[in-house]
Amino acid sequence: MSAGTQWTADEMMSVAASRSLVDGTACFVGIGLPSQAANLARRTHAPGLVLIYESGTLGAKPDRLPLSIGDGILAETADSVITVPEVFNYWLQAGRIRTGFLSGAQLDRRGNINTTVIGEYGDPKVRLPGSGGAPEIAASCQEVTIVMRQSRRSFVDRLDFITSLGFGSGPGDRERFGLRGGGPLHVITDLGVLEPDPQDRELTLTAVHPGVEPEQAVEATGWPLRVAAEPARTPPPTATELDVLRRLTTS
Amino acid sequence: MSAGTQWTADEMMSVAASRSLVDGTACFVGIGLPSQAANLARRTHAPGLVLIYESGTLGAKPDRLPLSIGDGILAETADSVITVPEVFNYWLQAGRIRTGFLSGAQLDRRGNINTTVIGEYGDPKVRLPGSGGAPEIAASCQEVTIVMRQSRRSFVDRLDFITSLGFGSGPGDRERFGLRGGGPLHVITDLGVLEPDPQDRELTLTAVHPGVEPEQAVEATGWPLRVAAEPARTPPPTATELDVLRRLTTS
Amino acid sequence: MAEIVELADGVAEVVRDGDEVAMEGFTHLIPFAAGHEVIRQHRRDLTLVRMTPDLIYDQVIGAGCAARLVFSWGGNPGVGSLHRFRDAVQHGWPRPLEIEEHSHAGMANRYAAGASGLPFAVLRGYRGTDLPAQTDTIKPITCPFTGEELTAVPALNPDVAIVHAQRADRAGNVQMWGITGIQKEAVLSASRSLVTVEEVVDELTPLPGAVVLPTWVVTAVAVARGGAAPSYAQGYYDRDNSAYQEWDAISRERDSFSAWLDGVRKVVA
Amino acid sequence: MAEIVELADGVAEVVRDGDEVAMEGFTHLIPFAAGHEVIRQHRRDLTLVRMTPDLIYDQVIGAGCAARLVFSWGGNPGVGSLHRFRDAVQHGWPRPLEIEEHSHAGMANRYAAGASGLPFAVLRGYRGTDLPAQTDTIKPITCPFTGEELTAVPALNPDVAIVHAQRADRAGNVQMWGITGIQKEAVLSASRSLVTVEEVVDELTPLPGAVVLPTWVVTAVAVARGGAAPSYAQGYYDRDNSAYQEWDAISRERDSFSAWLDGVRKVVA
Repeated sequence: MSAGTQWTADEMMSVAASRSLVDGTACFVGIGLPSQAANLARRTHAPGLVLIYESGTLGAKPDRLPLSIGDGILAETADSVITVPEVFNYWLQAGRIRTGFLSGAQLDRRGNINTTVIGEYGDPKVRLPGSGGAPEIAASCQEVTIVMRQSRRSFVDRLDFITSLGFGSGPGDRERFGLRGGGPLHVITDLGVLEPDPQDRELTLTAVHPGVEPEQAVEATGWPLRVAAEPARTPPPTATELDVLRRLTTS
Repeated sequence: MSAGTQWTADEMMSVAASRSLVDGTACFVGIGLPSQAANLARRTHAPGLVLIYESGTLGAKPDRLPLSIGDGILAETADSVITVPEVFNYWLQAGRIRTGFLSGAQLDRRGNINTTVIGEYGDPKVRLPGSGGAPEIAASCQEVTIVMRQSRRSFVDRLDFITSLGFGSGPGDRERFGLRGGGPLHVITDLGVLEPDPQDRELTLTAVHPGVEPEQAVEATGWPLRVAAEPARTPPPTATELDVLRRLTTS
Repeated sequence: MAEIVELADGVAEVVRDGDEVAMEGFTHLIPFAAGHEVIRQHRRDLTLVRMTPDLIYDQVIGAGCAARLVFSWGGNPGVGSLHRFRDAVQHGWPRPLEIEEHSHAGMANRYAAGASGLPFAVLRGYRGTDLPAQTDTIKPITCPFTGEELTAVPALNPDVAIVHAQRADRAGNVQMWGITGIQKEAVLSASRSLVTVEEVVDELTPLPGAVVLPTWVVTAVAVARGGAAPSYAQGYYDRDNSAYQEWDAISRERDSFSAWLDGVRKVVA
Repeated sequence: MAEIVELADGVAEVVRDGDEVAMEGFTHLIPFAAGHEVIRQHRRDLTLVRMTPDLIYDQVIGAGCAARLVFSWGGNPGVGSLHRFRDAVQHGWPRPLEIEEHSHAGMANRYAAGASGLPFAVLRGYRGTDLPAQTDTIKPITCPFTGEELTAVPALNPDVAIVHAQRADRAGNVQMWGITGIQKEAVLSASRSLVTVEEVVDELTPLPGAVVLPTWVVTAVAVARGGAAPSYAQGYYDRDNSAYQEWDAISRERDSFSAWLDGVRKVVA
């Protein structure tokens, strides 16, 4: 927790991610912070949020935070448990899922993500886990929320590897590659929120969290970060949000 | 029932078809005579026969003759009920099923079958039901048993339409079209049994049922039917076979 | 989220003149009640899609609602021919019926491609048969790895899918079990969907072999008790096999069919 | 028909040096006991196939059994990295590991194509990413109806699939429930298969969500109680989350891993 606040930067990031989810829509959830945010949303403003985990659990309603995407609590509480090919083909690829969450080791200014390798692919400095479901989430969810801690090491000028496409090299690339989802709607960090410029799709700082100055976000970015004329100020977490989140993460 | 026998020609046909099924193998069953034959086999010499109906019932063990391929008794007694795409893709197309039964309005000397149309396709004399599962059964089952009453009208020199491929126009055609199943193993009729010649794949009368002379089969065929040097004589139905078959068909 | 509506309102909402309509149900759970309501609402120029047209489409075709049929097997299962389908194809009565003919495997894969957001599906099928010469939605495709030639068929994405299920909950989640055929794919491939059910219940207790369609992929749910008769609804009622036999006599002649049609049109859903 | 065998005999029967081996199980029902037996039998030069290599392949790779890995996500779920996988890829220890890398959707469709007897599958995927430049089993394919460009991936048809299930009957029919992932496709795509189970029972009572693999598509069934631990078997035991944490420490250094490996090799299955 930073001085003067009653919450951590990660908690603020989870709360902000949670708020971006729309009640009554379907959300493709990965483990970790996305699962925290989605479960927080379902317990606060979005009780009708449909949680879909890539293990094949449609409409899971876990009463605690699942510890993996294949946690038994997901199967036990789901409306339906389907096979892995079905979740990717009939549900994700078909464009039925509104929100996908992504994160990564590296992000560039056009919302492209690297989760594959640091260094050369054939001679890696650090071999990362790889694609998983991310490339197709990036391609096919109606919109993508990227959640990542902001740093010069991770918000980079040039990715070592494009694992999941944001806006490629700019407007028109998603269409050219036949990607039918809308791409990144915003990037929620521990410092603020970045949104793609409607014209050229470059990520722009549009909001900062309480206690954060835009300069801090610029400082933590490996490219010259654009800042909106008047960045908004994220409302602080409410007592309810913090309470629910903490009960989720400590249970 | 013909004079001097204690069974009908159709009963003989069902019994002969039933005997051709091998215990412990899987059989793709259509309604009508194939279902009679398969259920008779399961109650006599092939208790381990696996019945697969195209409705998606794998390993059905009906205690009465099902009245349709989607009869509830099939789902209730199956090892597993799967979707229609799965039965065609994972089970039939993958070549897992040993025996497929086919029948049709017209058959030619190379075991090709018409169930689509009599007359011109665009201006039909008689519009028949069409393909159903037959073309892929013909293509992908390891072997095919054709069961049809023999007549000049149905055993024809030239099909009006090829719905399901036997041996096409002769050796090499199945390979050329990429069909991985072995094609027709035999044609079981109300008069006898026809088998493809190992050289040129032309159907040849290799057996006649009790009380039938080879000439009758030749007479009932719309092409000059080849007759084996010494056609075998089908053993008559046993008392058990007749008893089980009649209990099946009257229940 | 699916709306729970009256059957007549549901059909009026989802089925429009000229639509491509898929009513599915493989022997089991055939949505007859909804089909009759389409007849009562005098829909016109429909493209009917269904693997096994069966009695339900024999009736809709005979009533003159259809301009086109996409199918793979058009018979009265276990009985014989579909006389109204034949009369339309052979004599254009009551109106000409254009057909697009496939195999079961082709149709099943077309629905699966439609449900998957793909423009086409690949299968081993059709090669060596006379169907590709008559149906322009069958094309060769070459495997980019082995060079092997296979067959491609385009996705089905009907305007509307109509299916019958055993039950739904009050939120509109649908549950069906027994032989569930191609119904999930039909609903997921369509732009709109109507599911008729035997009953609406408070909770969908999980059952062996049950398939659930979440409310958010269904447009409307309508209660239609006995809505699959004369086919059957496992756990509710059996197939009325005599009705399939009787249909052979009713449908054989235009007059007897027309009398039947008058009867259906008099019923208020 | 599946034979019911001892685990060591089953592994010896189905897994041979140089084989392509798919051990599947998506978080749930991971066949750890069989994986350890592969290690004990000192298999060599395996091509390992698995969507999520996970601890099980970190162990098999660290033990030096594998020459190649076909995968889509190589991490310790919820914990971090797979250190043995990294050490093999980054430093070639204990031997170099060739990789063939896909996405989850690609791997799932490759198994489905393999189970379907097709040489390839089509999906919307990979386009615009750097993966096609590194993986030669990703190729463009054009829809013959719309002209749209999509992606083709070749079928997976491993020599052997190994999965864990809750139970089998005495005839060797296998039943699993809960999250069943890609296991059915893995078994159906493979030439041979071994299923480890928690128990063999007289009868497989149907259960909601249960998947059945008929005995005639399975090569061998072996009882391995707790055989999915530290993953879980729904209805039998929970996931041992601390073991996943502890693996991070054990696997981080070659020495601590080698000590663990000695322990595994001392056990008699």
